[in-house]
Amino acid sequence: MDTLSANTGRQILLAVVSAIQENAAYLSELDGATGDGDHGVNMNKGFTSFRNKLGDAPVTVSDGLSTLGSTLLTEIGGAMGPLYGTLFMAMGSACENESSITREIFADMLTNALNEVQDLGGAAVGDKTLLDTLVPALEAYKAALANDLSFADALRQMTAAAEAGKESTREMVAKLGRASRLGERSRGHLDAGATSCYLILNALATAMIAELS
Amino acid sequence: MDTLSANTGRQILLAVVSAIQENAAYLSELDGATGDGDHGVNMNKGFTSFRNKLGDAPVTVSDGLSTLGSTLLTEIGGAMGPLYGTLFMAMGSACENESSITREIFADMLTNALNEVQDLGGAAVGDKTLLDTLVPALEAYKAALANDLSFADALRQMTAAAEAGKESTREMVAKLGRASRLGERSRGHLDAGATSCYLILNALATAMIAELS
Amino acid sequence: MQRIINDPTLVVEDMLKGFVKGHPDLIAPTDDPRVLKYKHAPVTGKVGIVTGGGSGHKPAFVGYIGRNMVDAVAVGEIFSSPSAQAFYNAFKAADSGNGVACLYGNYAGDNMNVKLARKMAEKDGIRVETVVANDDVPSAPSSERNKRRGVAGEVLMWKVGGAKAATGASLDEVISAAQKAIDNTRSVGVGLTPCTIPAVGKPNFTIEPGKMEMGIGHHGEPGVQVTDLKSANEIAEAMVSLILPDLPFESGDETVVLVSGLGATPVMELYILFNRVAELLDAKGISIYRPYVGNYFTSLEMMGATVTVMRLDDELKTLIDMEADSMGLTQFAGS
Amino acid sequence: MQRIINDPTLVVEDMLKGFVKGHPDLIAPTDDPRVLKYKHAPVTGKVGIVTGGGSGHKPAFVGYIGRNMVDAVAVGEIFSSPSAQAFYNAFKAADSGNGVACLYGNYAGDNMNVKLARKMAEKDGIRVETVVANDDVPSAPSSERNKRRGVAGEVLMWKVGGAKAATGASLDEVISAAQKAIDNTRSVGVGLTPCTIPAVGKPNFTIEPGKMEMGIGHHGEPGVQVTDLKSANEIAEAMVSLILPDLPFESGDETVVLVSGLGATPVMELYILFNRVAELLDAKGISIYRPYVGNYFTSLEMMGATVTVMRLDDELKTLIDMEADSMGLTQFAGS
Ligand SMILES: Nc1ncnc2c1ncn2[C@@H]1O[C@H](COP(=O)(O)OP(=O)(O)O)[C@@H](O)[C@H]1O
Ligand SMILES: Nc1ncnc2c1ncn2[C@@H]1O[C@H](COP(=O)(O)OP(=O)(O)O)[C@@H](O)[C@H]1O
Ligand SMILES: [Mg+2]
Ligand SMILES: [Mg+2]
Ligand SMILES: [Mg+2]
Ligand SMILES: [Mg+2]
Repeated sequence: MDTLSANTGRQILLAVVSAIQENAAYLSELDGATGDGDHGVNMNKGFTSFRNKLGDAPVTVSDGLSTLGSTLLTEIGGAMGPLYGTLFMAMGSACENESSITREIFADMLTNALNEVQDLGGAAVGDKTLLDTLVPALEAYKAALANDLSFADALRQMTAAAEAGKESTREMVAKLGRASRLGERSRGHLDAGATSCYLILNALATAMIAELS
Repeated sequence: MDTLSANTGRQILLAVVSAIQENAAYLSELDGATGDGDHGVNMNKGFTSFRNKLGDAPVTVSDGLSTLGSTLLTEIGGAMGPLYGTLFMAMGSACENESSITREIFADMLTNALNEVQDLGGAAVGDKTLLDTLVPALEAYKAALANDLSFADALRQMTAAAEAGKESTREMVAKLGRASRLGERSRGHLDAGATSCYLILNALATAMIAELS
Repeated sequence: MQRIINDPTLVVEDMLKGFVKGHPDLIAPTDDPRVLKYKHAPVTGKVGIVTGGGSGHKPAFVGYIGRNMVDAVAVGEIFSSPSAQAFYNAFKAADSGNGVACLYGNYAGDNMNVKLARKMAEKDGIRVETVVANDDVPSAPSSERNKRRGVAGEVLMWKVGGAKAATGASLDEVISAAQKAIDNTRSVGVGLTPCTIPAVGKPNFTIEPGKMEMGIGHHGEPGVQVTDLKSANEIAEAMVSLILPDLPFESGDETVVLVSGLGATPVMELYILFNRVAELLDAKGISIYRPYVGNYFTSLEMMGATVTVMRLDDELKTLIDMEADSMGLTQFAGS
Repeated sequence: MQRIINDPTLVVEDMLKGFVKGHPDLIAPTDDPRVLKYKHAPVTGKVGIVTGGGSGHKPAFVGYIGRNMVDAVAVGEIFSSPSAQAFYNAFKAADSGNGVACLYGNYAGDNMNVKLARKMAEKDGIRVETVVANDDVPSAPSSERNKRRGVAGEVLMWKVGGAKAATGASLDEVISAAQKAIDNTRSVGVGLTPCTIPAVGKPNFTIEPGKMEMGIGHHGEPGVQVTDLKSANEIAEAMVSLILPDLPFESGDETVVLVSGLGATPVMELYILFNRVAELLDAKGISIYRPYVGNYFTSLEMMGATVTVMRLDDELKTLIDMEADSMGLTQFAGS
């Protein structure tokens, strides 16, 4: 009951794609308040392109994540293409050749993703970016493992922390990217990237919990 | 009592200059309603430059008119520079070498001016231009001479007809120049060039009447 | 009025000072502050090329002064013809004794001032012949072509006239080449926003947001139709269908196509417009021998564009291909 | 939004189609629709010059593809970095086996995508070295120069890098010349109106009428000060006094001065601004070896301008003087 078969890639990736597609307008609206209003458009473009590539074939978790990552890298530029591209590629490569994914492997996947994204983008917690979601999510997940919670419960803790992290951006002043133009006026708005990151982690966790065996 | 000494050029030309300088803002305002609002600026620039050239020296009517004309030709471009430049040059050349100006010579001066202006600009009565002032003014002046009115009375008839001509442009639709853009909407506004032409003729006539001997 | 200017009545003076400083290798001032000339003008043995017009149309007119281009330019106030004196001084600055081709646009003020300046030059024994550009199709029906305004087609007239003069041709030959250029050229403009003359301080015509004016002139002269703002492809179609039947251009024709912005339209959009114009010509079997896309003849900060098509023969091709060096048009031979 | 476009999400695609059609002698498409290259690239024996960035800055970036200039460009969405894949494909299109100099501007997205693309290219054995333009003085204090944005100074970096590569120099030599160019270059921008990304449909920042923003970035990044709109002379003074002390430029220096419009400011006004900049440098004993005035690096239809000053040494002079043929910069040798 505490591992995820590598063959569940299709289900899990489709859940992530749907989360972005369904929230595209919402994400653009959030970005519109402090940025240029295209975050949902950018994300939707990349995720939908991946969805089309996926077709009807089954895929491993690792291959699915890697393909999503390389699609984002190839097709959406800006800062989001490389950041989310790197994030998914890093997750995918951390479970390459594994026939099943344990809760420890998933910790490695998240850790690898965070390291690479931080390495590439140079943002830190408090800058009002997707890292304000990702960092507390990973910390909560690792804490859950340290407390020997089940895979599913650890994922639930991760999701809750991701949501809290996303919410924490509301009171932050943006230090990076377009929104930093607004200075104090960026306060009071959720960060678009932090929100998409929460939606992705939440979709991932929900789909994984359903597939645990 | 019915000729004008050629040596009165200074007084007469100064009167014309003042009429333009004092009405510069008004002329621009008129031009603003249907054109680009620069008629007073353009005219003021040329007439003031002539005023500075004139200095304190006396001048003959012919030389004064010719210098004013050449100043306008040299220094203000657009359509007004050549039109008013030609008008004053033509008036000046029609009284060259005359020691005094009779009412007949003045008729020649006006006729010459009208011919050259029409030749150059190609406008006709009814086009909503300065010709709507100049043409009836000359006609009235010639009619007064045919009726053997005095020089002063002929000038008064000319001024009255110039004013009526100017007023007639209010109900016209512009066919030439910038104002033609407005089509029907140019109706209801005095033409700026017709107004400046009236102001010039009026100033000329008033100063001449005062100098008749 | 969001402008980078000093005294609004002195924008032309200030601009000319900067322009002379900005092009020391091409441009020289003359004794007349309203006349600039090519540094090497008058060029010995060459017919002088002169143009002139109101300011606010950068690169026109001074931007086309240069090698194998225009020798001297008379500079007017914003949207206002230069004085007769300025045209006359430009003739003198350009004449090397071989006469002057005055290639200018069909506007009342310019016509009058050139006419007077020619008379002045004739007294000096300078022979001046003129070509009056009238490429703007919507400004009058084809039965009254002599009433049409000159717009961006003037650039091609200068290119052809300048190149012909550079071959050492006679004044008559230069005039006939430039006349042929403009006779084979048709243009149309579309306006999306008005513009503001700095000394006036407010736009002196209006185009409502969401609307466009097809056939507008370079100073906001009225167009043929105000409609809802259409897509670039539809705009291209409307423009091309005003231009092509007028000459008419026909299958097999080789052309120059010049798409110019009116000032504030991003150059990106000019390429979008050009893309469709090229497709439409292609579909009609009309080939583009040489395209020009950019801000070649503007109207202050108006948004909008002009499309110009010129039909070529062998002579025009050779002249269009000639090397040229000016601020507004720099090209290598045959490239 | 008064724009000549079709589908607002496809402006880049439509523009690129028109751009390729508009420059058949200079530009060739590649298999990647987001990469254009010089028609003759890769040039045998020559280091490849690559750049890339978001669209909406015409002539930047594709307008600098050409002879003695840039060999291949990665094209992003409006104001958005090209993908890593596009940079990688541009490297491949430019590399003749002598390596690639990737000369680009300091923006988060570009840094990340270039970094990833370099890794991809290394796997193919293509050597890629980078110079990251950071000429925009107001974007960070001089103690944090590596945080500064690249703006119009990039044009001079490409000119120098492209010319150095054309001499047959090695990759290290090209990189060091381009690095020297940008190290000696300082810029500042002033914004008078905001701009609208077509797919967004409304401006995503504001500059009130009657105000100006000194130090603004090419995408509306915040400046150092919002004030009442000043005269051209005062604007020039403010800009020059931000630039000169930063390098610092000193009496006796020979410079290139580049005044670029941001898109919708009439070119006339750029000369008015340049006129005063030139006077101010002259008063400090700084000479202008070569001026450039025009729309060299724009921001859609923003009003405003950038001023860039580069200090020259003998090598930079020679490289700046070299002939160049591109849509954005065409110049004859030494002229
Ligand atoms: N260096 C960075 N590291 C992590 N996330 C970042 C960084 N810079 C920006 N972001 C994220 O990017 C999001 C905006 O993405 P998007 O709108 O797609 O790109 P753009 O700002 O180019 O329009 C922001 O909400 C922020 O979360
Ligand atoms: N062909 C013409 N003949 C006579 N007057 C003309 C002609 N064209 C225009 N005008 C006059 O010019 C006046 C406008 O002058 P002005 O504002 O100085 O020039 P612009 O129209 O170039 O701004 C009009 O009111 C009209 O009277
Ligand atoms: Mg965004
Ligand atoms: Mg964006
Ligand atoms: Mg007027
Ligand atoms: Mg005017």
